[in-house]
Amino acid sequence: SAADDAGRDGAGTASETGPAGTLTVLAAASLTDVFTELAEEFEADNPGVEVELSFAGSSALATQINSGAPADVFASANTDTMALVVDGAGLDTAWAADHGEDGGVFATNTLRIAVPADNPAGVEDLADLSDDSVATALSAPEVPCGAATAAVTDTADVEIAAVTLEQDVRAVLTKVELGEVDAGLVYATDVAAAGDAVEGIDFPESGSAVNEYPVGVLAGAPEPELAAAWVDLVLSDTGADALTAAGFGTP
Amino acid sequence: MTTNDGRRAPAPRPGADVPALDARLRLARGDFTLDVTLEVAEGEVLALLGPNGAGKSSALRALAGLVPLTDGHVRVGGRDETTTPVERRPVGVVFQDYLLFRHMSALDNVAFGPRCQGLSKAVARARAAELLEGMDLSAQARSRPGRLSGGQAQRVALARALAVRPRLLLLDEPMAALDASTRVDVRARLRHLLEDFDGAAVLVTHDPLDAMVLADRVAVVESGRIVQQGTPAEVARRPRTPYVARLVGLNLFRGTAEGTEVTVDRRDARAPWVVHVHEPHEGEVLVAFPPRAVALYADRPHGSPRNLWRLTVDGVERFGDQVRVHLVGPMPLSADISPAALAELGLVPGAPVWAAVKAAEAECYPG
Amino acid sequence: MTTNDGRRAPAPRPGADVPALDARLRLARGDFTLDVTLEVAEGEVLALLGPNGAGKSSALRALAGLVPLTDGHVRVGGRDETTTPVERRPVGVVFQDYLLFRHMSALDNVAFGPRCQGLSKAVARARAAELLEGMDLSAQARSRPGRLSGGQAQRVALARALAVRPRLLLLDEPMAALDASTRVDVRARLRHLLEDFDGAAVLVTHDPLDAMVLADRVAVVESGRIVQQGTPAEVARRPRTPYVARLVGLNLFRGTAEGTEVTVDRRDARAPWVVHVHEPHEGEVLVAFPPRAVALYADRPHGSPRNLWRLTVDGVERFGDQVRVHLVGPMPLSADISPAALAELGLVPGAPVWAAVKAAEAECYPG
Amino acid sequence: MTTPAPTRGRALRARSGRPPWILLVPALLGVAFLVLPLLGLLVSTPWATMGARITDPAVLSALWLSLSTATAATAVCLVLGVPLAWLLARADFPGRRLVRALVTVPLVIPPVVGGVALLLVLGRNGLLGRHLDAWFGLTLPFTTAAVVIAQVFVAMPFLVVSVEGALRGVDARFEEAAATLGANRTTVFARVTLPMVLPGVGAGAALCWARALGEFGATITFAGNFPGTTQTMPLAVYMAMQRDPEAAVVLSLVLLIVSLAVLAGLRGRWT
Amino acid sequence: MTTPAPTRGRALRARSGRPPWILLVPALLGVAFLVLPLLGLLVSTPWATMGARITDPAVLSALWLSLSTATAATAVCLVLGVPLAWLLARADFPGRRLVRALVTVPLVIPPVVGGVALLLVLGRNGLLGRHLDAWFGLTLPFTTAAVVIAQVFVAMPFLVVSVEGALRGVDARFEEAAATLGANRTTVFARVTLPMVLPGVGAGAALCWARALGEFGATITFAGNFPGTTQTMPLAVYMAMQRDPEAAVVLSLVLLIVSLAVLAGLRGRWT
Ligand SMILES: Nc1ncnc2c1ncn2[C@@H]1O[C@H](COP(=O)(O)OP(=O)(O)OP(=O)(O)O)[C@@H](O)[C@H]1O
Ligand SMILES: Nc1ncnc2c1ncn2[C@@H]1O[C@H](COP(=O)(O)OP(=O)(O)OP(=O)(O)O)[C@@H](O)[C@H]1O
Ligand SMILES: [Mg+2]
Ligand SMILES: [Mg+2]
Repeated sequence: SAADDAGRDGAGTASETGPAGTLTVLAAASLTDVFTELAEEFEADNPGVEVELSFAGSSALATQINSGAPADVFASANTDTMALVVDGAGLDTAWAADHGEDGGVFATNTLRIAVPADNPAGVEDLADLSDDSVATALSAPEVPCGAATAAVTDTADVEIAAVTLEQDVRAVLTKVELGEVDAGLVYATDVAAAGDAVEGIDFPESGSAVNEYPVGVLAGAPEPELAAAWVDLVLSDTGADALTAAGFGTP
Repeated sequence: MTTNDGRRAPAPRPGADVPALDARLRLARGDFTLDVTLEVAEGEVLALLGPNGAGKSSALRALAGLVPLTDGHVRVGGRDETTTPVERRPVGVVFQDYLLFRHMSALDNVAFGPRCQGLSKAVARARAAELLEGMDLSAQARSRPGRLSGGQAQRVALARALAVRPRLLLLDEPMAALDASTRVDVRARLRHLLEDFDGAAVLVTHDPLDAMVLADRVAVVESGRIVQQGTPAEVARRPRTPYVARLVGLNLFRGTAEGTEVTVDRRDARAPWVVHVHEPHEGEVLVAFPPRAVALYADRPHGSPRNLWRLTVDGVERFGDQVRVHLVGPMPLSADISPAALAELGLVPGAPVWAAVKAAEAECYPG
Repeated sequence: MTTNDGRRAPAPRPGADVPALDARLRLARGDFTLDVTLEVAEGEVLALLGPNGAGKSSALRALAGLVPLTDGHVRVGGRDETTTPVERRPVGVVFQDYLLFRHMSALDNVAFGPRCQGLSKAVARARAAELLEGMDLSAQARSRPGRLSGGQAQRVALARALAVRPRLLLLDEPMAALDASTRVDVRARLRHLLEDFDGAAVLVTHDPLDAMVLADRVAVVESGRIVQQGTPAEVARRPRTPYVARLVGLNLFRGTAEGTEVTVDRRDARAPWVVHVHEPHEGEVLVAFPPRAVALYADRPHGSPRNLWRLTVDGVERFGDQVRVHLVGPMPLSADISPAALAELGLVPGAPVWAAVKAAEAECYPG
Repeated sequence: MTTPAPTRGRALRARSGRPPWILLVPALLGVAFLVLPLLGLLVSTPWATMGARITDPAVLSALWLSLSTATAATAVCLVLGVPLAWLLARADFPGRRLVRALVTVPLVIPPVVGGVALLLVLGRNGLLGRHLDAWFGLTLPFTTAAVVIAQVFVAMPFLVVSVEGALRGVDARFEEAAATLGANRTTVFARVTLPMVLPGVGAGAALCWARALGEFGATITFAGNFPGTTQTMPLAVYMAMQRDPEAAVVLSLVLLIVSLAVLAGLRGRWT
Repeated sequence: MTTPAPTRGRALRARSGRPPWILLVPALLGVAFLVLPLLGLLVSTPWATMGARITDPAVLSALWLSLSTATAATAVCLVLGVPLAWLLARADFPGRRLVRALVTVPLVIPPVVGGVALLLVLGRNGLLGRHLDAWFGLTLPFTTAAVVIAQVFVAMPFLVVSVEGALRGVDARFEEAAATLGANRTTVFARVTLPMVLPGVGAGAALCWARALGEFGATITFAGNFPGTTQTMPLAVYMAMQRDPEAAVVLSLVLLIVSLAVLAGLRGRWT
């Protein structure tokens, strides 16, 4: 398929020199499915290469990298966290010269309203969430999704009285899935992943806060060439297809 | 015969001929089985004497309801208490190491029982204070048990047991934790206190002296059975088992009497061994005589003693201002002699010696 | 005088006049201070006798190095061990409750010390097996301490202490955990074993009988000081403190002698109280006589006894086959009489009575 | 053989020797293991900003919430856990071994899953929660009460295990003595057993309190994260971590110092 | 007064009474608190998929990693923690009270912060880590060793507190008896003290193992989340949670059942 071709193209230069070794990718937890799928592809294309994926919260990964984690690639769920790494351990200078000082954005995500499957509070748009009788879960302002939430509520000029400010989007989604809250603001990708348990509701103001996922090759990467090849794969059409299938937007 | 020397006659209530305690205790603890029958009159003190593991504590615990019976009954003042739970039995217990509550003052320890019976704090404390005063412990009322001497702790434990006004008082080796010099005083005091108690009392002890001084009657328990009962004097004079004989320091033999001749039962019965006694008996008997009744001679004496045996010295030990000589031969024997006599006789282990016992000194009684 | 009755003469090594143990122990534990000097010859057994809290255990622990001295010294066989750590002292200790290691067999308990001294497992076990055999414990070698009787456990503890071949053997109340009937046997056995031990031995005990039977010399400790020393017979006959007197069951008075008249020291000295003795003395003396030397009369007797006092009955208790009467008056006194005499005299608490003691019965010695 | 003259004055201590290196070395390694990470935190702490942070009202409110909920949780644990420990130590019932193993469940289960489990039971649609809601109009999640419940869940094992151990150490004969004096089992427990195990209960409560104070996963899942009502210190630390790891370190240290002060103050009494 | 004829045959038990309700009720509530959330998990578990999941090689590998690292961590805790407990219980040194309070630090500190602290010390740029790297070319983070270290850090307090308690319960006179027999402190410890506290050590090790098994925060921060090398069961649960909360519940249950089986099997011996 086209995706396969793109993948081969992306890794083509590396395979000619017969690459081998272990590529270590640290990625935001929300990328678990997509990156796991891409890793299989990458390994198939580069026999002898092994991809090690470590998923965790972006900020925990940033801490690890700044503490000297021997990793090659960092894919963050937001630009702020990437900035922490750029200021700290830094990106591979050669790679950064080509792809940008702050890494390359490979995916975007927008907010949706998630409600339990039966939508008990009858939520239809963002303004409904300002009603005190609608228990709403938001993300904490410290985490990227919370920042995005603040941006859209500003734009929409609604004030939402949340019952909780969750540590990550996943936690918001859990509360919605279990029916603990009537609604939550989550990413489109999360609604897609949750299947039938929740229903996603689009709202027009979501465009005002587009969350960007940057990726970069790290300074001191043990395998800078493989790392570059991986980033190329993520940015390729193959990557884009996988991301789209998971509900991400692509830049 | 000072069997009971009239000191404290059991005073049954008018018209009531039921004993204050009437119990048949049967129980099993692992391999061990206990089967004893106890009757104690009002105001009477019964001592349970016996070796380690005989079942004395088990019997006491069964009376208190702390271990279940497999069979039998416990009646106190005619009322059946066999299945009454511990906390509702009319029983007071003084434990071997007293088990005073360390976090309470002496007064609160004594007031604990009355409080549990539902008395108000003030009334309970007043009763406790009165009891402590009666035991000369007013000055120690506010002390924690840790600051009491052994004798004081024992009296507090007794006061605590008496504070619930029990009909049955149980004492498990109340003197065991005391040192020898205070024991004499404490024993005398305990006697006075027991005399004032009008219910039945059962006292477990290892020490024959305690039994002698404190009890009206002694029951000797061995391997879960009562092997002898009687007044302290009777038991001391006419022991029925080697354990009791050893305890009271007598030489004891079991045998068959024909007139004034007793043939002693022996495992290896090659040559019969005969003890001559003073009064004639027939059939199964026991013969007992104290070590001081045994005279020793280096050469065969020609005199009045009717019992004369050739034995071998096994060992010698000093015992008070006497020397106790252990003899072996057809039958083992102990003899108490003076150190001067020892030196004169030159008794070393292995030396042969003649032992003489007057027939009048050998007490003989049905076995 | 059977002071040492030659049974086991201390055998100093040729040319060595140093005692096997020579110690001056000074230490403080809280308010309590101990200050004693002990000398024990080779093969000699010294008993420390004293009431609870006198400092006996503290002294033993100081000898073992378990508590530090504030001053003094400990020399064993002439070698200074004052600052030697516990584990390198040539000392074996038998603790009151034996402290056998519960997770090891009797054999391993005994082999523990030799193992610590660097012997191979096989050699250590062989030595342990030999010691156990010498104590008739071969059958129990593989048993855990929990399955041993009290007497067996005591012998294992002794074997364990002896296995390190100590020059100084310390025993803290080795008989205290045993019951009265096994005590007699165990005491005799322990005596044999101690006789075979050729170092110095120090034995702490509460029981005067233990001291009599087991020790060559007795030191009485009270409040951290030695108040009397001597052979068991001396101490028993001529006690120097009320504690010792009570322990051996004597009436004891301190006073001033002028010829055969001793004026007893009294707190309230209104009327002087005089005891007549047999031999003349001068100055500070002690007077002692046994309760059985006191005769009681309802009316003033006219006879030979030179000591005659009018006293009041305080209490009566049965004591073996005798009755002990406690008397109060100018000086408290105990008298042992027969139950028959008691009944005849009609002695009840509060009754007045005449007490007579022959001068010959009153032992008098410098105080 | 010359014997040194005995020294006068200070104690003639038979040189008892310092602890042998074979024990001392691992023990010191153990201490290092506990202290070094703390040191790492101390070294990387921006002390300059410390003052400002610990007077920040948001921090103070989180700290206060933490201290009060941990204390409340400890109280609940005492009320429920001490009788449970008693049951395990004293009563004889079938399945005791299973219950004893069940007590360790909250240790093994990842706290976040514990939080989910609490939601499944006490949440708005939970097994019990739905009835609480329907009958009493009571919803627990997102309230301070939920914080306490989450802490009780994770901290209870510490109390139960400590107290049960202490109860096993108690000489049961004292309890028998109390029974012979007419005390029923409740009185025996309250007036004899409990006073005797007080040190063990104290130690257990201290562990329990410390664990409740540090609780994060179950709390954020079951109680959510709302400043003032459910945001305890560990949650505040986590949030700070997202943006400003240095701030997170400072907040952790504040939490740590407060709890060490409390524990060092209390533990001396019990051990 | 009629007295009932004594019953024959079975034990004439003085009715000792069942536990009083005032203790029974809170105890049962306590059990409920522990069991109900578990029940919640059990009810919502998709049992149909259970079989497939527990034979999934990825799950098996995580489970195996968890069991082996927790066991290794327990071993390390024993080696370091038992001597430390001994030091706290037996040796007398200045600052003992502080060290005893420090032992509880890992309880209070949020595990994620604990992970950060470990990185600050042992990370490639850490206080010690940079020397380890420079001198021995050794980097700890993101290895299986790091998982063990993180677990040791969080689980050590359990062992130390339990063992210290057990040591305080030991009659020190047995140790004195051993010393009089010529045993130095090491021998006393190894041959007398340790055998006597074995039950306490066992209980502490069980708690320690359970805590290590459930450890998440410090592990993911310090050791990362690599399947096969550092992804333990709690991390696998976390990953499952991102995608499929039901799978997370199943994995938690697997972890729980395995650990309950191990603990119920072991604990019976020690208590
Ligand atoms: N809890 C128990 N379980 C099983 N057997 C027991 C228990 N307690 C005591 N026994 C056994 O019951 C027997 C009697 O014990 P008991 O304590 O009644 O003896 P005792 O006469 O009081 O002995 P001692 O003089 O040593 O106190 C012993 O053989 C003992 O081993
Ligand atoms: N560890 C200690 N700390 C402080 N004081 C102590 C300690 N041990 C004993 N004492 C005190 O030292 C004194 C002597 O105690 P010691 O144990 O030597 O007496 P003892 O003669 O052995 O008594 P007992 O016959 O009761 O065993 C007592 O007053 C006791 O209170
Ligand atoms: Mg008993
Ligand atoms: Mg002592």
